Amino acid sequence: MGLAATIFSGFLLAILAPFLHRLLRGKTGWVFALLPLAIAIYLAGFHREVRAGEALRAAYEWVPTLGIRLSFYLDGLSLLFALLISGIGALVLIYAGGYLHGHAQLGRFYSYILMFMASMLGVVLADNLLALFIFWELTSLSSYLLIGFNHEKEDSRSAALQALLITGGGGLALLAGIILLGSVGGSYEISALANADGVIREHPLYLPALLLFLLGAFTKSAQAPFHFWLPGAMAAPTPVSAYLHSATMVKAGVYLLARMNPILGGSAEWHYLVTLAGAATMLIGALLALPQTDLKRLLAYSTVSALGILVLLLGIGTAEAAKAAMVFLVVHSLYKGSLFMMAGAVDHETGTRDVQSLGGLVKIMPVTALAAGLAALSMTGFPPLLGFIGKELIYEAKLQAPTAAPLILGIGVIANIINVTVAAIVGIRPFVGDKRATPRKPHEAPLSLWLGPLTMAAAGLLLGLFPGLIANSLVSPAIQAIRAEEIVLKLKLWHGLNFVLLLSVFTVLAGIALFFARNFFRRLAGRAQGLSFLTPSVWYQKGLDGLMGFARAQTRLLQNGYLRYYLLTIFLATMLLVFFKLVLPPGWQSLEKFAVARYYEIGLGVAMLLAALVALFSRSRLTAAIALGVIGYGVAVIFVFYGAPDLAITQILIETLSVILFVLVVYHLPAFNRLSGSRSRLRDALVALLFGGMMSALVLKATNLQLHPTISGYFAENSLSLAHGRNVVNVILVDFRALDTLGEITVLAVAAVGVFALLKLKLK
Amino acid sequence: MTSTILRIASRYLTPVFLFFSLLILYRGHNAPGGGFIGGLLAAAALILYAMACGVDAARAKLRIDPRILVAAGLLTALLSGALALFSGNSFLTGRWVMLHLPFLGELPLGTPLLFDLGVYLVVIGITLIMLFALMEED
Amino acid sequence: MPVELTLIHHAARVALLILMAAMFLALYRLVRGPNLPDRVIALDLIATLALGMIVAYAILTGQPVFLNAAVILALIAFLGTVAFAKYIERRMSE
Amino acid sequence: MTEWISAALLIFGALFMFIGALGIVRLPDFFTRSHAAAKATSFGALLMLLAIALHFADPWIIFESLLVIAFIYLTAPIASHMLGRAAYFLNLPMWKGTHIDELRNRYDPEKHTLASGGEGE
Repeated sequence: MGLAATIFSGFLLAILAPFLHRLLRGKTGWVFALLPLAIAIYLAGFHREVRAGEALRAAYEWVPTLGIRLSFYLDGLSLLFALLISGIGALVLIYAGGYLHGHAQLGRFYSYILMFMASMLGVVLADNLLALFIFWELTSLSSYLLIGFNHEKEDSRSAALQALLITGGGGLALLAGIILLGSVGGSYEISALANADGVIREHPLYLPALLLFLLGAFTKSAQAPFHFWLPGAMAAPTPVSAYLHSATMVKAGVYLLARMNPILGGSAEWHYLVTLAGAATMLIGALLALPQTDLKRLLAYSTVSALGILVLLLGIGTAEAAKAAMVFLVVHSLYKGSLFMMAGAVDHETGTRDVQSLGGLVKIMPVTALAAGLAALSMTGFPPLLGFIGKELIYEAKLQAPTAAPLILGIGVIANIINVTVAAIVGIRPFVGDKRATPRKPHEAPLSLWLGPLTMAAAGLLLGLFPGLIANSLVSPAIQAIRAEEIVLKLKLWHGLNFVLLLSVFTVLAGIALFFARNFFRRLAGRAQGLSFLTPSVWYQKGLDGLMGFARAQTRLLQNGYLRYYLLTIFLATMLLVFFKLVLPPGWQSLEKFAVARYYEIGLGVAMLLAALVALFSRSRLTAAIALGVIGYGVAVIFVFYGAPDLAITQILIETLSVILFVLVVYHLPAFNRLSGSRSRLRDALVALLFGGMMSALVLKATNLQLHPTISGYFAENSLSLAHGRNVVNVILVDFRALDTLGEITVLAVAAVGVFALLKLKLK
Repeated sequence: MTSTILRIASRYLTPVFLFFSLLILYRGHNAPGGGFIGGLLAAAALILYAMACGVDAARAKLRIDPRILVAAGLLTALLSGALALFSGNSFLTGRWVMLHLPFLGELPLGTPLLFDLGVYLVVIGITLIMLFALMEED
Repeated sequence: MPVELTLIHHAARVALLILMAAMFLALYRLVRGPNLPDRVIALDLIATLALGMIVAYAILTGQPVFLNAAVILALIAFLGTVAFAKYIERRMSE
Repeated sequence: MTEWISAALLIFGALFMFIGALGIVRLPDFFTRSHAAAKATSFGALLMLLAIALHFADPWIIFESLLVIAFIYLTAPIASHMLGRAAYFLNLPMWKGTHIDELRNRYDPEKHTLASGGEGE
């Protein structure tokens, strides 16, 4: 029960957030942060059971027929992620309180962030794949809302749309993959699928399902070539970048890969595809990060590179790699989250994020400088920070990678060197050296702005010194979830003098050297702008414009504003479909049912035909209205001739009201003049005749074709007994088929609102 | 310049129409009639009044804005369905109660009748929305 | 249709025949009617003819239930004519 | 015996309606036609409704047919009055034989008012 409560409490607070914000005013951030903190403590309480291997379960039926159940499952992996999400969530809420202080829509911001946190928790705790998918889409949605938060700015809107289209598209692929997997594996429950892995991997549908899953994961975790939406997402306020686009949301793809490892992993395709994507992203992310000058974009590209490392490690698939992945996951979330928050604090205080115009802030913002320094050192992998252990493990994992180890190691080292440089540029450069002029006179950031970065950086240091703290309570159960086998994990700071240590030292030195040569690379990148047509974001833009162009053309064609073309299209389409159905097998029974037509029916029929001709050829619209009135009364009498008083009364009333309506409408219409040429009138006549013919054929066929037993018998007998009414027509309308009538009157109401709006539209 | 005869006539005819429409609404369950027809008749009555004494007079006489009528109608229909829920069976099942009036004898009242009343209000509302909107183009 | 056709049923059938003929006369006015009021008269007449048909048919089939339709028709048919009259009058006052 | 009467009423009713229809075809101008259409057909309807009242002889049916008759005799005059007014404003051509026109100088086309005292408040 508790698991579901953690998720839905987040949603509940998200709904209440705007109102509570009005009450709590300044301290909202602090108060709201209590929820994620409580969740973290509550979940942490289960680490003993999780370590012992039995996972916590809860399941609620939702759509039993489709196999969709809201089932939750807490094991090592989900515990690790859930703690990250809720822990950093609490810090981000406090940070957001300070960063967006006094912002008009801060209440709305809180509800979006809380909605995101709840859906992210949903993703990591869900056991049913479809439930996971629903939360997955909710994260994309809330990320869209958050990126586009200051929606007045055009680039925020386009960045939000870009993020939504790509992650949303990936989500669709994921859904298809889930359904495929569900049909192959027989159930949507991850735990159930886990022990059916043998059969899944041999199944012919395995490859498509795998590809779809990978597509979903790669778009969400910004792997190449889908990486370009992440730097774009920096248009979001910094708390969002710190929370979604570094620590949690972009890790959803990594989580999915880790969670599906026991089910989809282990095959050659998985190994090559994931490793390739990971390595490529790692390299591209790093290379693109180097020339950047904006603090947040630097961090964004380095996040892309870090995600690449994580995916690469999951691709390698050895126990060593899984261990490195889990440790690096924690390391990266901590230092990247705090660096983002630091960047936000610096931007908040100095008014600029351009690295070249920042310097010497250490004297003015000592605490922020301390946090930034610690985080940067952890990023470079400097002992005694946790980052050092992370880097060591990564290098060991790459060393023992089964395939192409030297190549992977080589790319890894380059990426890490650039990582070190970026850390220096972001974490160290703004605080050292001579002071530069900045738009706003900086002073120390308020408590709420430096608390987050400092806590996370300190955690990086603390865990670095005592890795045992998280070793077997968090990391090893997570690895068990991924590898589905028992692992004893020893995490210690010092791995002894070996090749890996040499490699780390070399990386740091090369990184510092590259730091001093960074301007050269910036000029180099400047000249490379010519190649920009290759980048995927250009392709994305071209694709979007092409889509919009096609949409405009198609709309101009079909919605060209002329009512008669709309009618024409509708009639032609209906005719096509119905003619097709009429011709089909059930064929035509005899038409004897219509032999006995009584003389007064024929007389009435002929009279109505004459009236129709009058309506057709009359010069004035009012004559046509009168002729239609005559036809209407004729139909009413025909209803009487066929013994349907209810219908006759309705027809009489409707006819009179429509005549009145006609008169009123004609009063407002301009004088009647022939608008259409004879050719188009001929075309309209032809279409009308065809349509009329079709309808008659349809009615004839329908009356003497018995597809299903008639239900009118049932209504007739039970009308009095069940529904206390002798008038079967009305009884059907308001009792047996009341739901249909409810639908009808709703439709009528909506139509009336539409008509009212149109009539009140004063054409200015 | 409306004709006096029409104005006087409508002052007497409209109440007759309205009474008749309510009669049709009530007896609809056993004889030809029902919410839809009753609604149309009531709407016709008010349109007659509008034609005779002007749209504003008709709106004043109706006192409720037709759009609120539509909303009220939908709510009544939903409520009549929901009543069945309270007594445990599914949405929109008919619940009947027999009312023993002192001299009128039994008067069967049921949720379908309430539903019919909902339809009645919706139909009046939508017809008047459209026709009043057309009529008041001055 | 009742099995034994007594006098009243024959009368009803004859009445229906006469009303049919009257209908065609009214249609003539509808087509010829030099101006609008003439055609409105034709519509009003056809409405009353329809009422007659309903009554005759009710007698022919012995089903008094059709009278309800006749009641409504009697009540409502004149609204169309009044609407046309109002329209002409508003058109004039412009 | 009553069957004879109701049959006769029915036939005469239909005939009167027929005469009404004949009237609007043969009469020369609008105003004469409107009087034919209104009066003849209403009387025809009255006869037919009496026929049905007699035929079914059931109190509710009688009440209902009387009700219909009442409605017809209530609404028909209003309709033809309104239509006649409108037609007069259109000053439709009158039959050459008409020589009484009480409204001749009371209608003022510019101000579209009728000075026949019939305006009310």
